[in-house]
Amino acid sequence: MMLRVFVTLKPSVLDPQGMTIQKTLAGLGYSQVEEVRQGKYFEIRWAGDLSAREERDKVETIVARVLSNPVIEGYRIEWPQEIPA
Amino acid sequence: MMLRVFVTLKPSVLDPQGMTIQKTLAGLGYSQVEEVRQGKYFEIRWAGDLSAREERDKVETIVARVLSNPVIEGYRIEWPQEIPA
Amino acid sequence: MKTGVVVFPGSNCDHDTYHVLKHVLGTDARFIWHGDAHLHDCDVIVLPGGFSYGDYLRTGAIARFSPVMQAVKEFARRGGFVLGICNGFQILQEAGLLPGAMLRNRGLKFICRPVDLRAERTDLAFTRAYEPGQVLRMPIAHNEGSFYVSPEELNHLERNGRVVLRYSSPSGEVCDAANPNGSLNNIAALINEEGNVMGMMPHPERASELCLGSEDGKGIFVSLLKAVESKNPRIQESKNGPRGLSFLNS
Amino acid sequence: MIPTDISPETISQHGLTPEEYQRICEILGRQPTFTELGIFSVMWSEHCSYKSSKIHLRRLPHQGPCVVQGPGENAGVVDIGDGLVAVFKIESHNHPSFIEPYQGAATGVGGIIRDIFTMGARPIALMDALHFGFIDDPKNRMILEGVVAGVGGYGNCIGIPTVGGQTVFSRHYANNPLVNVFCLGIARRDQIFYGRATGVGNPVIYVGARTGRDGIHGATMASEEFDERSEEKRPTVQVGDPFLEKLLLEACLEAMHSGLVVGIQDMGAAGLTCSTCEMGSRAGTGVEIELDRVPQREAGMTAYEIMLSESQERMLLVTREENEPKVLEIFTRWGLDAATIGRVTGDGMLRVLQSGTIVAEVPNRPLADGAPVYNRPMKRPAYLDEARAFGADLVAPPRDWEQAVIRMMSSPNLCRKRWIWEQYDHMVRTNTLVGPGADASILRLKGKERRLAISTDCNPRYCYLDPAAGARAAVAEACRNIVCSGGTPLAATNCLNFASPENPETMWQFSQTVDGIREACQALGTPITGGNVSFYNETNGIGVYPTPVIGMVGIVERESHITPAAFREAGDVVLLLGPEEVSLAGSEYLEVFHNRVEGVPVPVRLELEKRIESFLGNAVREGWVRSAHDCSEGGLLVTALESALLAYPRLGIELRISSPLMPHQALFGEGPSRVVLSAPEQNLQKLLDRAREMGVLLRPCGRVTSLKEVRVVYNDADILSVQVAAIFETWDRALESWLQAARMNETTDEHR
Ligand SMILES: Nc1ncnc2c1ncn2[C@@H]1O[C@H](COP(=O)(O)OP(=O)(O)O)[C@@H](O)[C@H]1O
Ligand SMILES: [Mg+2]
Repeated sequence: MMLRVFVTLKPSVLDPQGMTIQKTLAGLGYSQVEEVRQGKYFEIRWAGDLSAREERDKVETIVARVLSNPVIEGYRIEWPQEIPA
Repeated sequence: MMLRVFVTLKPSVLDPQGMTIQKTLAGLGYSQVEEVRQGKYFEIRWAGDLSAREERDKVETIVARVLSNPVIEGYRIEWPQEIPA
Repeated sequence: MKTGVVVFPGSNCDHDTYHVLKHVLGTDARFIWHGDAHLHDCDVIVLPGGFSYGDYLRTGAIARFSPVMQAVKEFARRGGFVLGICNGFQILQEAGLLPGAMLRNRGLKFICRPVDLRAERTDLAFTRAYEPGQVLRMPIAHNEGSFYVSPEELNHLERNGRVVLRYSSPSGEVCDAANPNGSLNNIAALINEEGNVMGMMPHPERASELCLGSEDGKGIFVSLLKAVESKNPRIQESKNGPRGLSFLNS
Repeated sequence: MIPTDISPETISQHGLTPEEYQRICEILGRQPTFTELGIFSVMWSEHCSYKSSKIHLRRLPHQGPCVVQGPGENAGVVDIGDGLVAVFKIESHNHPSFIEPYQGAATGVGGIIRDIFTMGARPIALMDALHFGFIDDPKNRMILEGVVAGVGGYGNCIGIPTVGGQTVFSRHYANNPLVNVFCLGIARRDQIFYGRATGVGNPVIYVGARTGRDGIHGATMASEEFDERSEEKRPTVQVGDPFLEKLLLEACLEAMHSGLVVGIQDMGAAGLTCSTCEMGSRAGTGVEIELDRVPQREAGMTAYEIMLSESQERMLLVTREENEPKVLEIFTRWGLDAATIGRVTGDGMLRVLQSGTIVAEVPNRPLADGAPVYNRPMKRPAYLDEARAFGADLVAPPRDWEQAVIRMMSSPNLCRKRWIWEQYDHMVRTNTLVGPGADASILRLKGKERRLAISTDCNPRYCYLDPAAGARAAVAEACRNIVCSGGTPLAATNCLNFASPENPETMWQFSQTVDGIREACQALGTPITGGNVSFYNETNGIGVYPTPVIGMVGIVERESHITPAAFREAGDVVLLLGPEEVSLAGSEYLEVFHNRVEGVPVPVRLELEKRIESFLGNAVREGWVRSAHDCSEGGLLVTALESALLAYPRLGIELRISSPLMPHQALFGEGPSRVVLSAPEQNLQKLLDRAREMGVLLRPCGRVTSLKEVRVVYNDADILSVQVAAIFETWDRALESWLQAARMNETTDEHR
């Protein structure tokens, strides 16, 4: 099964990359771009059965502890469609 | 309006970061993790009206020309819910 | 001979390259601001290393939109010599002047150390100072230097002799152990089809004076000097650099 | 201005004592507003006010013929001839690096770089002195990896080479890593800038990054011990933007060199508050600012937040009215935010307005310099007697010498730190003549004959066992490193990392340390031009070793004086310079083999040190020696081996030692003022004669060989014969292997 994970900087944490991209796009004439925030995106192929709560807890642990840095980042997990959130 | 953009390495391109994460996780005992691919995720605050086709074309141009490199990357744009894909 | 070093916001090997062109080789060197739309009659344009725009987004991705890059493209199209070093190479790739892209080093770390390189092409305007098969020692300093192109393109590049330098052992053996970053076929430098645009990840400007440990990189600049002279024997008068950049010479 | 009622709880949350609060009320003649309370709390924090250390720091010698600017400004300045000055300083970023290692270290680098270019100097080199807990603990491993990536991430991107440093591992730094960064810059002597808001009516301009809510209370955080609740302070983490700082650096230097700047200061700890009141205080003026004009990243920030924000990459400068447009033009051209946010006034007040109302009005002088000065109680630590009583001589010699050598050379403290410095661009700007891995790093100044040598040093074990002697040893070692490399020491900066000053034992250590630095600097002729104090490096009552990191700057007169630590020619004689006396007390050997940090290390005799350095300097400059390597941690055998390993794979070494000591005492024992030299046979007599004349001990102790083998003959018995390659491999890869092993362990411990 395929999981998707989004890791983003917490809202008050500075995102120099996003800001630089926004400035560049504005410079290229795209003034509609008011703000850009850059995050990470992971696609994970998971061999276990994600309908089991335990399995989902494991994913949560991995994302919280390995894929993201809790000091400055938050995350969101997108489960496969068949799994309830 | 908020747009979401995913930029991922093309399937044929090696992803050393994803591979390292997969190995680390396997080392930690998470053998369910068969593959990890790491990409980029952008949240863009767009001031224009995305129901207009032209506006959406502009977004497409930005994503194709600036946010991703066609030599190695593909992308996907997630429009705000009210906008048809 | 007039040489130009392009200064992007975040370029940081600009002074080093300028120093070699001006003080080691004695050319009429100048800085060219990224916002300039023309190249001040330079015979050679160098895109130096560094972190243009912080290397945010992707290495070289934002620099390619600078006004000066239009001029560089035009200059290259007319046959002018363009050398991209490290970040300069990445900018040339993003700008479509050289093929492929640089992925993150396979060790996922920035690497700064001298490496050995085997010269594959010594018949080019950039490399005539070297002997065929000569092994050169120059430093690398990058986080994204793993050269990638599609398999078809790689084939094409190899068949057409577009690889100029490869990471090798000190004796010139091209092997995986000598590959610092995971580049396909150990590729460290490439030439375009016309032979006037070269990109290289190693830093020749850091290996052009003996007191820095190696003079092996100087051959790149010396070759270019000769190439320009044979193309255009008239020695040009030196002029002052563009206004407002003199403080960069400190 | 509405006086707010401020509860005792609010006062203590701001890290202020009731007495300090009383003093604030006296200064103001009324109760402070909430914003004013915040302003006082950051300025009067230990980090900014030096309230516990000031009384001691006065004892440091800061005068000398070369000193242009001593302590009190953003960085020290010394004359290096040719109309140039060297501007340098060292700073700590310990607490932030524990909370978020990458960003903590990165912003530490950014901060010290700003301190240097604030003075009008172009930064040319960085060095980092890092102290970690042992990396078999996953937390320490992650801190190490994060810190190193952070130092590199910032320094590499901004394009200033990190040319050296030091890395120390000890269990005393678990939970309290120390991240000290030294920066060196060069300016013209007639173009030095100061953080002074002179000229009533002059505009005050804010340049650089926009202000966000990050780092609020960073300065007070660095002034408190850690406990479990530290986690809650995490949202204040600052993120560095090296790209922006690169632009800021270029733009500021351009503005300064165009004659447009009257005074300038970076916004570091305590941000806008600190820069405004310090610039006013130094100039004896007032500063009035309007917060609505401050470029802001987030909406709805309060006056309190704007004044206390520690957003990075910001500077405050004062210009003349007529130059204001030119200044703004320069920053705009570099793509930076710049805004005139106020004026210099004549009334000595820091006045802050928001939406037309005054939200803070505080006299600059007492705010910046009037923090209470504490003469905190001191007490000789209880641990000392026990720790020093140890009879180190009783420790048994190793049974297997080959294994012993391998174990020493691969210990975290002695192994090669290549894994760290390969992640740093140590060559950019092409001035690095000698980079990481040497005794001192050497930088050329293009177009000038002179070169600069720099070194950072401290042996915290010695400091723990005797703070004053340890501090003397640190200064002496820093000087010796410069001399070994071919230079003459000139002046120094220091970063004093200690536990809580509220503990009388810590204060005793601190006071002793200052005395030690003073004595050594006086004896060796190297004034202290500035530095930094970091207290509260303590978690749950466990503090760091007293760690005074010394950053030394010296001059190398000629290229030919540069002398490597590596052996160069087979057949050369290996010599040991310096006193006989060594001990295993406080040695690396004792810790590696017995896990003990005990005993009384041999103290450095400063008069002798001076003579040895003078002999050494002479021998090096005359070209009589081919290599010189300071003999410190690990003792004679480790030092001699390093000289061979640095020449790998060309050379080997044969050591012949005769001594009444047991072999491990002689070979791994540590003592001060010692150097391993190599010299061609024909220079031997000259060297020995000169040594005798100068009253220093110099003994031949072996030979450089072409055999690629290490052989040690001790009192005529062969005790070791091993391939250099075998030692090289472990020494070169040990750090990587430790990290690898640590990762494997985590698998089993943490996650099962
Ligand atoms: N250990 C020290 N020895 C000598 N001077 C010191 C020491 N620590 C701090 N100082 C001096 O005190 C002044 C204020 O410290 P500083 O670290 O610059 O504050 P900030 O963090 O605001 O830059 C500086 O001039 C500095 O050189
Ligand atoms: Mg300062």
